[in-house]
Amino acid sequence: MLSTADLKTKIEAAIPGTTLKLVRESLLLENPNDLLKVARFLKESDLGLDYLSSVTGADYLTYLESVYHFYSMAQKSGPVVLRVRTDRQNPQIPSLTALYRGAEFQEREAYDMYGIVYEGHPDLRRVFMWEGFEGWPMRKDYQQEDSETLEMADVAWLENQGVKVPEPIKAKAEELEKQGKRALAQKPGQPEPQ
Amino acid sequence: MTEKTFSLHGAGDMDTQTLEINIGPQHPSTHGVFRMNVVLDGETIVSLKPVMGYLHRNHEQIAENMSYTGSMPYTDRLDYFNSMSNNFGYAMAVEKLANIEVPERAHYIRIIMAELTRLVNHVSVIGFLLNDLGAFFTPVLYAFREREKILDIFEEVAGARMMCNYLRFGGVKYDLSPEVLARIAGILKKFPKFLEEFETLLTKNEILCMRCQNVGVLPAELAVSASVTGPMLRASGVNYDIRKADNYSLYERFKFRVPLGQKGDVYDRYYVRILEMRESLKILEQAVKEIPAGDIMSKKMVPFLKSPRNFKPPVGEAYARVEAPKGELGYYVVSDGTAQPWRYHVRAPSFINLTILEDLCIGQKVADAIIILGSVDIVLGELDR
Amino acid sequence: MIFGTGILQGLMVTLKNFVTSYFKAPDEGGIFTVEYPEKRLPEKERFRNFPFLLYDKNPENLRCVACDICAKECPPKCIYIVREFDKDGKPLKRPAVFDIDFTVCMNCGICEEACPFDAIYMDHEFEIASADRHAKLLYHRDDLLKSNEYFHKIRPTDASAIDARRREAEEKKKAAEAAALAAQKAKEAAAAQAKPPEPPKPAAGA
Amino acid sequence: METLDQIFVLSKKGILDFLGTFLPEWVVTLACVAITIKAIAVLGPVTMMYLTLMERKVIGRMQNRIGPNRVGKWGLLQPLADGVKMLTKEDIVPHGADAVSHFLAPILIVIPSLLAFAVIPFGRGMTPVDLNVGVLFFIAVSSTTTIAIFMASWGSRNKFSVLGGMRSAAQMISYEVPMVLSVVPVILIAGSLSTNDIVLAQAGWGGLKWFVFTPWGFFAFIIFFLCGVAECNRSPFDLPEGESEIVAGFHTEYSGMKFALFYMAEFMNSFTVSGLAATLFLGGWQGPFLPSWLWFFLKTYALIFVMIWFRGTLPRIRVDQLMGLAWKFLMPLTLVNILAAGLWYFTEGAARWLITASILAGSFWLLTKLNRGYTPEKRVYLFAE
Repeated sequence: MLSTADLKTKIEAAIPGTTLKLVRESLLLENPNDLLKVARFLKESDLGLDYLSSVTGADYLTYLESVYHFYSMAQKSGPVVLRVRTDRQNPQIPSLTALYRGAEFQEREAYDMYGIVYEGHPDLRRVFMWEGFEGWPMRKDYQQEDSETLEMADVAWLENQGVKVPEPIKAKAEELEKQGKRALAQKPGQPEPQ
Repeated sequence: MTEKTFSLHGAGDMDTQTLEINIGPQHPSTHGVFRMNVVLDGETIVSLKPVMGYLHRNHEQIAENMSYTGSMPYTDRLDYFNSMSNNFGYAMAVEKLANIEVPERAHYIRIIMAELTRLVNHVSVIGFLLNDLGAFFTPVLYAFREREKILDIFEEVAGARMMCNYLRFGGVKYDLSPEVLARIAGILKKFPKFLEEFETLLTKNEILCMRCQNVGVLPAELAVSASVTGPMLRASGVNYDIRKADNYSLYERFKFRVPLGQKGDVYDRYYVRILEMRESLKILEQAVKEIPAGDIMSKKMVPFLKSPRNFKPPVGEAYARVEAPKGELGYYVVSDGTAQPWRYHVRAPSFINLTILEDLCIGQKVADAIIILGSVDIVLGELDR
Repeated sequence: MIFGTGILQGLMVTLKNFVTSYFKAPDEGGIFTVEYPEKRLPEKERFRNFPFLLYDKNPENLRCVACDICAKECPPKCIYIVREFDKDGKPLKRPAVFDIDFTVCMNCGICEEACPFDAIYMDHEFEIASADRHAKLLYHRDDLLKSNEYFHKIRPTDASAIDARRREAEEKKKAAEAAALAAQKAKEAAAAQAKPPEPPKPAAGA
Repeated sequence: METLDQIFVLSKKGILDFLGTFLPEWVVTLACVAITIKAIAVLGPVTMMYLTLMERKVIGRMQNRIGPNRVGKWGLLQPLADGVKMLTKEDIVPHGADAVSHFLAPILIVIPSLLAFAVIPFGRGMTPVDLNVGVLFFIAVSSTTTIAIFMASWGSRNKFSVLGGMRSAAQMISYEVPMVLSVVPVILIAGSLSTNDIVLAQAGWGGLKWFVFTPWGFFAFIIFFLCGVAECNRSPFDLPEGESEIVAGFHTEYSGMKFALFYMAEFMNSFTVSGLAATLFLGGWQGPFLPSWLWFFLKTYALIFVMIWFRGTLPRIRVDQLMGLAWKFLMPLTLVNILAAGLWYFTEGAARWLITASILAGSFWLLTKLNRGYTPEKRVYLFAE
């Protein structure tokens, strides 16, 4: 198995125009649009990385990342770690599903958790969260609903059930409603949502 | 995905309608709260969409808000049949991250536990598969009878039968006493006899063969491309066992073989598991005989046992994978130098092995879909995370 | 091969188990069931279920010092501790409130591992089912207290090891204290020797 | 001995004689009918209740469990407890169900099962109605359960129910044919359709003249019994209610007593089918030493035990294989069997044994070869070092 630095030069030589950067023991692909080309090279060249073990997203506050772990089943070698960065507002990365069927569900999961849109994915839907769920739960700025503060909708539901809601709680809910805010739980040290 | 077309033989010009049914989330054979959205033409499956997430609890985010040791008991709950293997993978990932050496005895104990877990898993999976086939609980209860003996050992060693929480970074929590080793040796002596009985009950049974052979055939190329791992991959004839490929822990010291199927149908998946159990028994026999004396915890990690929150691995990332009974269980951990991981990801075999469920089921009968799902071997704790 | 032989072999296996279930031992094909409330399996020493608080001799003398380490380490955060204060507002080394929510606890045993004062251990008691999960399964300090003798009963090996360690630590502490005291005294004595004793003051009003 | 043998007949006669002393004759005739009906109406449900207990006990023992043992000594009152539970359960009718057929189905399904009791010879002179077309009556009546099952499945407005109902109809039509054809040789040899005459035809030689001890009788018995198992929807042919696939099939949407009625019909069916199999092939109530009715019940319960034994051992067949088995395997075999019985009738001595046995064995072998899909494939498993 080649060292990561050798691999970098090999890929850059084979696919002109791609630039890779070494990040720890992994290769960072500068331009996400080259991903498919690089992956095809990894799969079809003598490296023989026919097995995409893991696809996952990660949030680094200023950018999102998609990390791929390639192995070779035929040569029993690996891993080659490839990472692709994309911005947070409009995260788009080409999908590897056409090349590696195993990416299908994993990309769906990364989409579900981080909101990374894998272009060319045949069936990019939420996989764990329900349809209509808002937000990307694994992003560091995701704010969970505060289970202890009531909103007006909850108050209305409770009153409909015949429960008497204490005045201060109701007042707080009305206050929230007036400000147009939702009852969210802010963890200490958590970044503001973007 | 490409459009899948399926024509019904001999339907001719008859005006027929398809029937859409939801198998699950409340169904006896979906192994938990799992749903398959199935379109049927008569009894034949035209399309099948797995729907999951009913047991989703965002395990990854829980772990990101937890000390490293704190997520160890949560990994038990991923694949609740094989808590020891789950612990193993997670411990390996963090050991890689923090560069911790594990003493030899601890390695042996881990291997013994991981292989016992494999026995537990495979034997009960075969039982469940037979339940899906319609046998009225007999194979399951025979399997559970044997599983019980192994779980008793887990209880004696780790304190819990299923949620063991036994491994620690740099070693294991408790030592194995000679009595426990003797009991494991006793189990090893009886287990082949049980397997023999189990096989007489099942392997040559004509109904089982009729139902399982040439059903849900998974070609080797598709299996590799779809990242299928574990017994399911090997049933398709691909020689890939992470114990051999990565030689993690001390697996290179043990002599065992990797059984390979040829067709990749449900029957092969069933029988490869039986053969794997026999190989596991070989590993266990060697491990119990050769286990050395010595420490069970790395010296470096002993102080962190008492104060898990002070354990702060250096900045970096690690991906460690083990051959869990269901397939490749990978943990991807990124540390930012604090007591909590910045990113923690589980590559769950049950989840990824399901990618090709639809491909396996199309054109088969409803009853086949159930056994194909059973032969994939999913656990919803791990699938939904 | 004749069609049906595999089925017949399978049928023979179940028939054999049917017959042996009447007279064989559980390990050799007999009945494996343990009729639970009447019969019980022997409890394993390391078996862990829910935590309890340990006290020495009398319940006032509990080991917990309300350091909050277990509450911080607890993965599902099921422990809630409030330190006790005396009348002057000075913190005491014991908890006023020590609640464990058994509906949340996941029996991992990390509190036991993390406790530096040997105060919290995992219990063997598992029959705590109740119809009211809010009131009955939120265990308060006094429900959680159990004696050291009880601990010795359920986990003899661990308990004696811990007791021995504590005794040793106490002896060491005592020895250290004694040594410190002796050193202090020696120091004082040395100081006293270096300085000639002052002449006794004249008695007041003499 | 004679009194013990005829105890039921004599007691009935005693009651009627007693009534005859002060009542007009037509009332006594009515009473005679009423007593018979009462006996069946009591025997049916009580049999069903204790069959559930027997099934649970036997399967429990096969699985190395104890089975129900909490209600009464050895769980003897368990059926009563179950009955009380069933009666007190909420009766759920799905929204949008066809109320009439949903309500009527469980009632209709019990009727044919009770009617079938009428022609079973329980002992010497104990046939409730000695019809001269008894066997025909039995087959005609027992096949009508399909209508009730289909009503239940259609009326429930549940897709799983519909699948179950469709399977039931298909299964009943397929299995009725070999079942009838397997009875033909018996009728041929006995020369009568009356169940009583068939029993009498097997008298003598200390039981060696039972039809099962002839080549054609042996094959007919096996086929009849298998088809009978299929007709009562019992494992391994329990597709209409195939629990692991279609939840509970046609009775998915039934609860409480309605559900219990389906259960009752199933168990009464298995009793009558076993009873008829015993009558046709095992010499009915004939046997030495013990009273005739005891012999009948012994034989019947032995056959029921076999049914339970099947359930405790075998996985379920798939729907297309089920049909294939009936049409491609059992059906030709029964036809050959009729031929064999004819040859048996016209030949004498050792020759007839030789001829019929070789014809049947040959055709069995040929059919096994022709239906290659039902014989297990030989698999080779490779091992990677």
